[in-house]
This record gives sequence, C-alpha cells and structure tokens, in this order.
Amino acid sequence: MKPFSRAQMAARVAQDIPEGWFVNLGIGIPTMVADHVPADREVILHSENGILGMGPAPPPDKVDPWLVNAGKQPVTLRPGGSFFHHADSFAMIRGGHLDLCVLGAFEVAENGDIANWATSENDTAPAVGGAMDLAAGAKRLWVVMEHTTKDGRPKLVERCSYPLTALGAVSRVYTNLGVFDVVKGRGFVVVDMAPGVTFEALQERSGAKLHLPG
Amino acid sequence: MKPFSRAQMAARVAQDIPEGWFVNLGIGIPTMVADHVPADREVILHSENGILGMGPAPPPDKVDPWLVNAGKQPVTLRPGGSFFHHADSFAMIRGGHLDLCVLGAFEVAENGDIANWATSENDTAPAVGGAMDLAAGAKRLWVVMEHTTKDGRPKLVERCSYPLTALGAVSRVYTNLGVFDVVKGRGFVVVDMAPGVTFEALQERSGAKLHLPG
Amino acid sequence: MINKIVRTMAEAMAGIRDGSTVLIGGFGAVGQPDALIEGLIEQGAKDLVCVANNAGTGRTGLARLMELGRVRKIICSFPRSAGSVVFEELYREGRIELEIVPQGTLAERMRAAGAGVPAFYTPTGVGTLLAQGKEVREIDGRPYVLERALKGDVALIEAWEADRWGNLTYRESGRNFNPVMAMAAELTIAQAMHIRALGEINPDHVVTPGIFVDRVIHVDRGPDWA
Amino acid sequence: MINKIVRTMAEAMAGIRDGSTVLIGGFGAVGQPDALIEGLIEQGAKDLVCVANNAGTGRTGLARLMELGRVRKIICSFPRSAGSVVFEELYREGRIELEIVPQGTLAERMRAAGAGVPAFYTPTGVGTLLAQGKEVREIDGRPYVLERALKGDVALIEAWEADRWGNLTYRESGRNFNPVMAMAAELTIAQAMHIRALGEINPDHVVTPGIFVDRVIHVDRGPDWA
Repeated sequence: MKPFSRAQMAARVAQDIPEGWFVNLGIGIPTMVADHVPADREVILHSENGILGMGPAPPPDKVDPWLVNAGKQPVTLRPGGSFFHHADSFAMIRGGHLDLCVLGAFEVAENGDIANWATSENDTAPAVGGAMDLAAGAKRLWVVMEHTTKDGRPKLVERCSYPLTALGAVSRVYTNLGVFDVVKGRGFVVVDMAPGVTFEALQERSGAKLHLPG
Repeated sequence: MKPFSRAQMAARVAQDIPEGWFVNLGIGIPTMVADHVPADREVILHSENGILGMGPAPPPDKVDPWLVNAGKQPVTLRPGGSFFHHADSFAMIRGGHLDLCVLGAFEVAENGDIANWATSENDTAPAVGGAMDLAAGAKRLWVVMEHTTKDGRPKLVERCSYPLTALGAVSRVYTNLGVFDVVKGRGFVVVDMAPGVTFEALQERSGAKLHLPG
Repeated sequence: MINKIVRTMAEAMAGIRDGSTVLIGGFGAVGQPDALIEGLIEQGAKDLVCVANNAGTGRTGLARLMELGRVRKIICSFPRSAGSVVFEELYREGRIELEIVPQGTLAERMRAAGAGVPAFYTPTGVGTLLAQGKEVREIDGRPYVLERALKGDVALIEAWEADRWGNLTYRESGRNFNPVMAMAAELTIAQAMHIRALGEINPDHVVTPGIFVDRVIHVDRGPDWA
Repeated sequence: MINKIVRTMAEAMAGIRDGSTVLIGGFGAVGQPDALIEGLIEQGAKDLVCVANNAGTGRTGLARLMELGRVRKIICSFPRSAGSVVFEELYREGRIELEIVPQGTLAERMRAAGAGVPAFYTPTGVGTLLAQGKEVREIDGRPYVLERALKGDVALIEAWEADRWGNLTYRESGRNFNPVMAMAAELTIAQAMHIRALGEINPDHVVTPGIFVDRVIHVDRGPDWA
C-alpha cells in the first residue's frame, strides 16, 4: 500500500479543477493545491479577506505588508485580481458565486455533513473563521484530509461526532488513500484509490459503507 | 396676507440646514433649496442614484451625460463628492445616515404620516421611486408644499386620505403660509407664519388643529 | 485562457430563454445597456419578467421590447416617467403585469439575492399599500416588512471599463443599479465603453469583480460619452 | 467648513463611553487601526464589547486592552489565533465573555446595521452549534437562520487615504472589515496613512464616502507600509 503524499493529494485536487473556476482554498493541504494548478490553466483564487486573483507567496524581499491571505501569510496578486471588503467577499461566498471551496476536515459523513471547526462541544474558545460560510455557500465543497486520525480512527463516518460545520455540503473527499464522491441517497462512492490500496483495505479504514461506482 | 413664494419657501428651508449635514432633496420645491444654501456653508447633497456632494446644474455646454440627479437632470459634482451603487446609496438612506430629507407631499397628518406618492388607491400605474425609503430612513423628514390644494382643500390633516408613504415620519412642514413642527402627542405647532397671516386664517385653511408653541 | 469578451451580439445573447427574469441596469439613460437591450429584441426571447428602475421611455429599448409583447411583467420603482407611453398603454389595457417596489427595496432585494440572503426585514413601506400581504414583524419595538431576494436569470448592464476576466468599473452616476444586478443574476452580460488589458485596471478600483460577470461586449457610445 | 481631521489622539477619542460596543477593523495586522487602539487604551473607557475578527495577539493593542480588564465581551469569528495568549487566559478564567460568529455572518450583521436591515436570513450555520437558540425558517425548501444586525457605538478603522469630508480609500487587503464597520457605528474614527486635499481622491475611487466617517487622524505607519 502506497498512500498519496500531501503533495500528491494536492496535485490530485488541482487536476480536477477546470480553467475559469473561482476557488477558495482552506488552510493546510488545500493551500498547497494552488502550487499544482498547471501554469497555463487560469484558475482564480479567492481569499475571504477580500481578494480575487491571489497569486503565490512573494520572495522574502518582495513582501507587501498590505497583502496577506486568509491565513495571514504574505501573498501576491495576479494581473486581473481585485480587492473588495469583507461583506462583498462573503457575498461571493454565501451567494453561491464560488465554483469550489476546498477545506480540511475532522470528519465527513456519508450524507455530506462536515465537521472541521471544533473538536468538542466544550472546546475552550472555539474558532470558526469563515469555514461555515464557505461550507454552506460555495457551489461545491471538496474536502482534503488524511483518511484516518493519527491514532487510526476513521474520518469518513456515518454521522459526524464532532460539532458540525455545515449539513450535507461535501460533494467529494480526497484522502491519502483514495478519492470519494459523496452521492445523495447513496453515500461514499470510491472514485480512485492510492496505488496498492484495495477496496477492502479502504472499507476497513472507513467508518461508513463505501460503494463502487455504477 | 402675503404668502411665501416658492423661492422664499426654499430659502426658509435652506436657512434651517446647518453646515455639515447630509441632505437629500426631492423633486420640485425641495430641489430649489440647494440654490439658497449660503455659498460658505458646506451642506453635502445626496442623490439616490449614487451621488454624494452633488453640485448645481452645469451650463449647457458643460453637460456630462454620465452625471444626472434623481430627477434625471444634468448636475455637477463638488470637490469631495463620490459615486457609489444603488444598494450602497439606499444603505445610506435606510440606515439612517442622512441628516435630512426634504420632500413635497399631497398630505401630512398631525401624527407625522405623509402621503406623497399616489393620489388614489386605484391610480393607474403608481410610481413610488425612492420616496418610501427616504421618508422611512432619513434622520429627519421635512416637507415643503403649498398649504392647500389648488381647489382650496387643506393638506395639513388629521389623518391622510391618500395612500401613505410612511408612518409618523415628518418632523417639520414648510408651506406658503407658515412653518410647522410636528410634535409627537401634540400635532402641528406653528413655528412661523408668512407676513400678514394670522393664526386664525392659518387654522381655517388647515384640516387639523394647530397649536401655538410653548 | 479565460476570455469573457465576446465579439458579436449573438454570442452575447446566446441561450437567453423564454420566461427569463431579466435585470436591466441604468437609471434613466445613464448606465443603461442600450445595445444589449437591442440585442435582446433581436434575439427573440419572450414572456419575460423585466426588472428595471423605470418602465421604458419612447418607443425604443425596453419600451420597444414591451411594445412587441415580449414582456409579461415589469418590476420597477417608477413606471410613470416622462415618455413611458408604451408601458402606460399596455398597463391600461391590462396587457402587462406591474410589481411596484420602493427603489431601495428593489436594490436591496437584488443585493440580497447576490449575497445569499433569501429574505430580510426593512422599515421601508411599513403601513403602506406596498406592504399589503407581506409579513410585518416588530423588532426592538419598531415594525418591519419582510422582503424577499429578487434573483435574475439574466442581467444586462453597462460598464465603463472591462477586461477579459470580466472585471468592471463604472463612470460617475452610470454605476447605479449595475453592480447590484451583476451579482444577482445567473448570467450577467455587460456592455463596456472600454476594453482594458488584464491587469490594466487598478485592483483597488475594480467595482464589479469578474466573478459576477459572464460575458462582455465592447460597445462604444461615441464621443459624447467619452 | 467641514473638517473631520483632528490633530490629536485625545480629540479622536473624545466622548467614548464606558460600556460602548467598539468595532475594530483589520484582518490580522493588515488594516488594523493600531494607533487608535492605543488611543483607546490611553482614553480609559472600560466595560467594552469589542467586535473584531480576532481576539488580539501578543500583549499589545486589543490584547493589552483585554489584559487591562477593560473588555467585558468579545464578538469575533476566530479568537484562537497564533499568539492570542491574553484572550486564552481570560477565557479560561471566565473573565471575558465570548460570542463566536461565522466570519461572513459577522460582516453581514454589521453591513445590515449600516443599511437599516434589523435582521436577515442566512444559510450559514444552519444545523450547527452556532445556530442554537436562533430562529430557523424554511424558505423555498431550504432552512435558514435569522441573524440580527450588529451595531457599534464606535468604529475604529484604518484607511489608506482620507480627506476633510471623511472620504476614505483602502490599500489592497487592508480594506477587509473597515468599510463595513465604518457604516455600522454611531461614531466612526479612521486613522489614515495619507491626508489628501478635498477633491484629490477620484470620486469613482472613494470606497467609504464621508457620510460614514466622523473623525480622521493622520497616522503614518512608516516606510515599510508606504
């Protein structure tokens, strides 16, 4: 079994994004997706702090203090990019104008529910940021995450046990072991598997029933 | 009895507007108010089609086709003026950011109700424009109008008979015969009278009880 | 390469269906997408619901579209403007539906549609004919009317500058309803006085980011408007 | 002559009362009105409700204000950022109230306050902990949460340019919450990198018209930010 590396997962997502889409990438592996979009494919990145057309990080001597992404890291702007305020930025998100949002998650349920903002209901000072807006608002929500937790618990589940971010929002999940469509009325459908991974091995590491396509 | 002329009514309103106010002037006599604000007093005029800092009409050879007021007449922009879209413009109006709106009216009631957009409930194709937004939204609503209709019916009334524009919105009325505060729980209080007008003559031409100040 | 700039009016109008709700920008003649309205007349879609501040003037543009019997309903704030002869005829004869909406409510309903807000409360119209049949609710002691988002299938708008990503700027009071309608429609089509190279519009000065725009066509109004 | 430009921080802060709700602009360090926050610390108002995207970092600025015990409650989307040590201490000890709001709901609630919308429906948060106790309503088959406008007594914001009428522009991602907060507060105070003569800012490029701004103070962040 040869699980996908983080870079491979990011590349796999990037490969599925067509030219012209407006895309918001969450923190972590999702952010890495940008580096894997082919240079000749125009994908327009949105950052919830008011940027469209976000480009890669600048070299250290070219940092512009006025230009950061949602993770507060220095970024650049591509020609054709634009700036706007927070209400307009979230109007884009909540009004269904983003073609895609890619987020990490603690759990994804077979009905598309996602839990990615708080690990327990008694969490000290939970922090939600824009996750609920993005999950509820984007046209499509894809999740990229490890297939299981560090101690081996499945993250593809029947019902989320952590506090929810949004209901029925996820349409696709990319893990280090495979790619899954979330199909209404059916659940997780296996679209792709990492090299050497079998359906049985995948099912064993999942907390919900997996389905084969067709 | 020497009623105020339209120009005098406009001048009387202008005199009561302090420096620094943001003001929207309706069509008709209200528009004329702008010409009577002293040149050294900065009053910032708002036009609901997305202008702050509106200036007077340009000379015919200086007309800019991109710059019209809410009555679709050519205007100018003062230094410090700005342009914005309709939702932002009405956010200013409805969010209570205008210090004053001055409108014409068919009727004003002693409880501050105003009727100024439709003369009958069966009117063919009524047209409301921004009147309801302005009447409900501005911090203060002043009305400028003739004291009676052309056939002598009073326009200051106990209850409006025409379809309402807004409830309890008017705080002051300027007519050709006088100036009236609309005081909650009391009604029309006479603040000023045109030369030669007596309280009795005024009361005779009004459809609601008038009060003397104090 | 993303390129939203189309060369012909036929391309600009492609796919507009009968029964569509069409948002039409402009305030009077300013910022009104005249060429696109002509294009729509040419294109042929009928049974339309048109949303605009006014109900057309003279016998061209929106008035012509109505005169041709292609408009089932008009949603506007001020139908009875100087020269709205066609609308008045049709309205008198009961051949067009009218939904009259306060101007600010009209703008806010479209902004809401664009921002994912299905309904909102407003003080405008409380206690008037225009609130009849609508939910009224007291919030912190003041009554408000519940208004619904107003979404378009198509928006026809006019811009000052545009680039191939669909970024737009507007000129002076030509902005008016255009940016709000751009965000409220499934298919937003802009006519623009000037086409700029990508990156030529200062990113701080873009008013409508390209995410709200699907097609752009270059329409120069001529020297009077330059 | 209208002149919203004040010369001293004491003038800028005059009249801010104990118990005020203070909206604080910025996203991380960008567009954050550092000088005004220092001014507020100096000014002394206490028992404050602070609305900001984050809950402060390190031991300066908003974190310092909290450390001094002057903040009763914080309303934000992301309190637990790198270096939010003061907030975490106070929160653990139960010495500060927290209202956590999704970032878009936070922005929209303030925009609503500025636009005269007392409440609106949104899909964000439906079925989550953050919708608990809130009205949920189905509109056209989808459930939405009712959210209330969030108004400030004071807004502290940072701009790029300002003039004496209070017109403002912003720079790049320094715009963020600033224009929204400007419209949502009774008293809006802006620190600006550059003061321009009246008319020097292109009227098409003004982002926050002066109607939303009460006081402006010139604060130059220095060459790194120029």
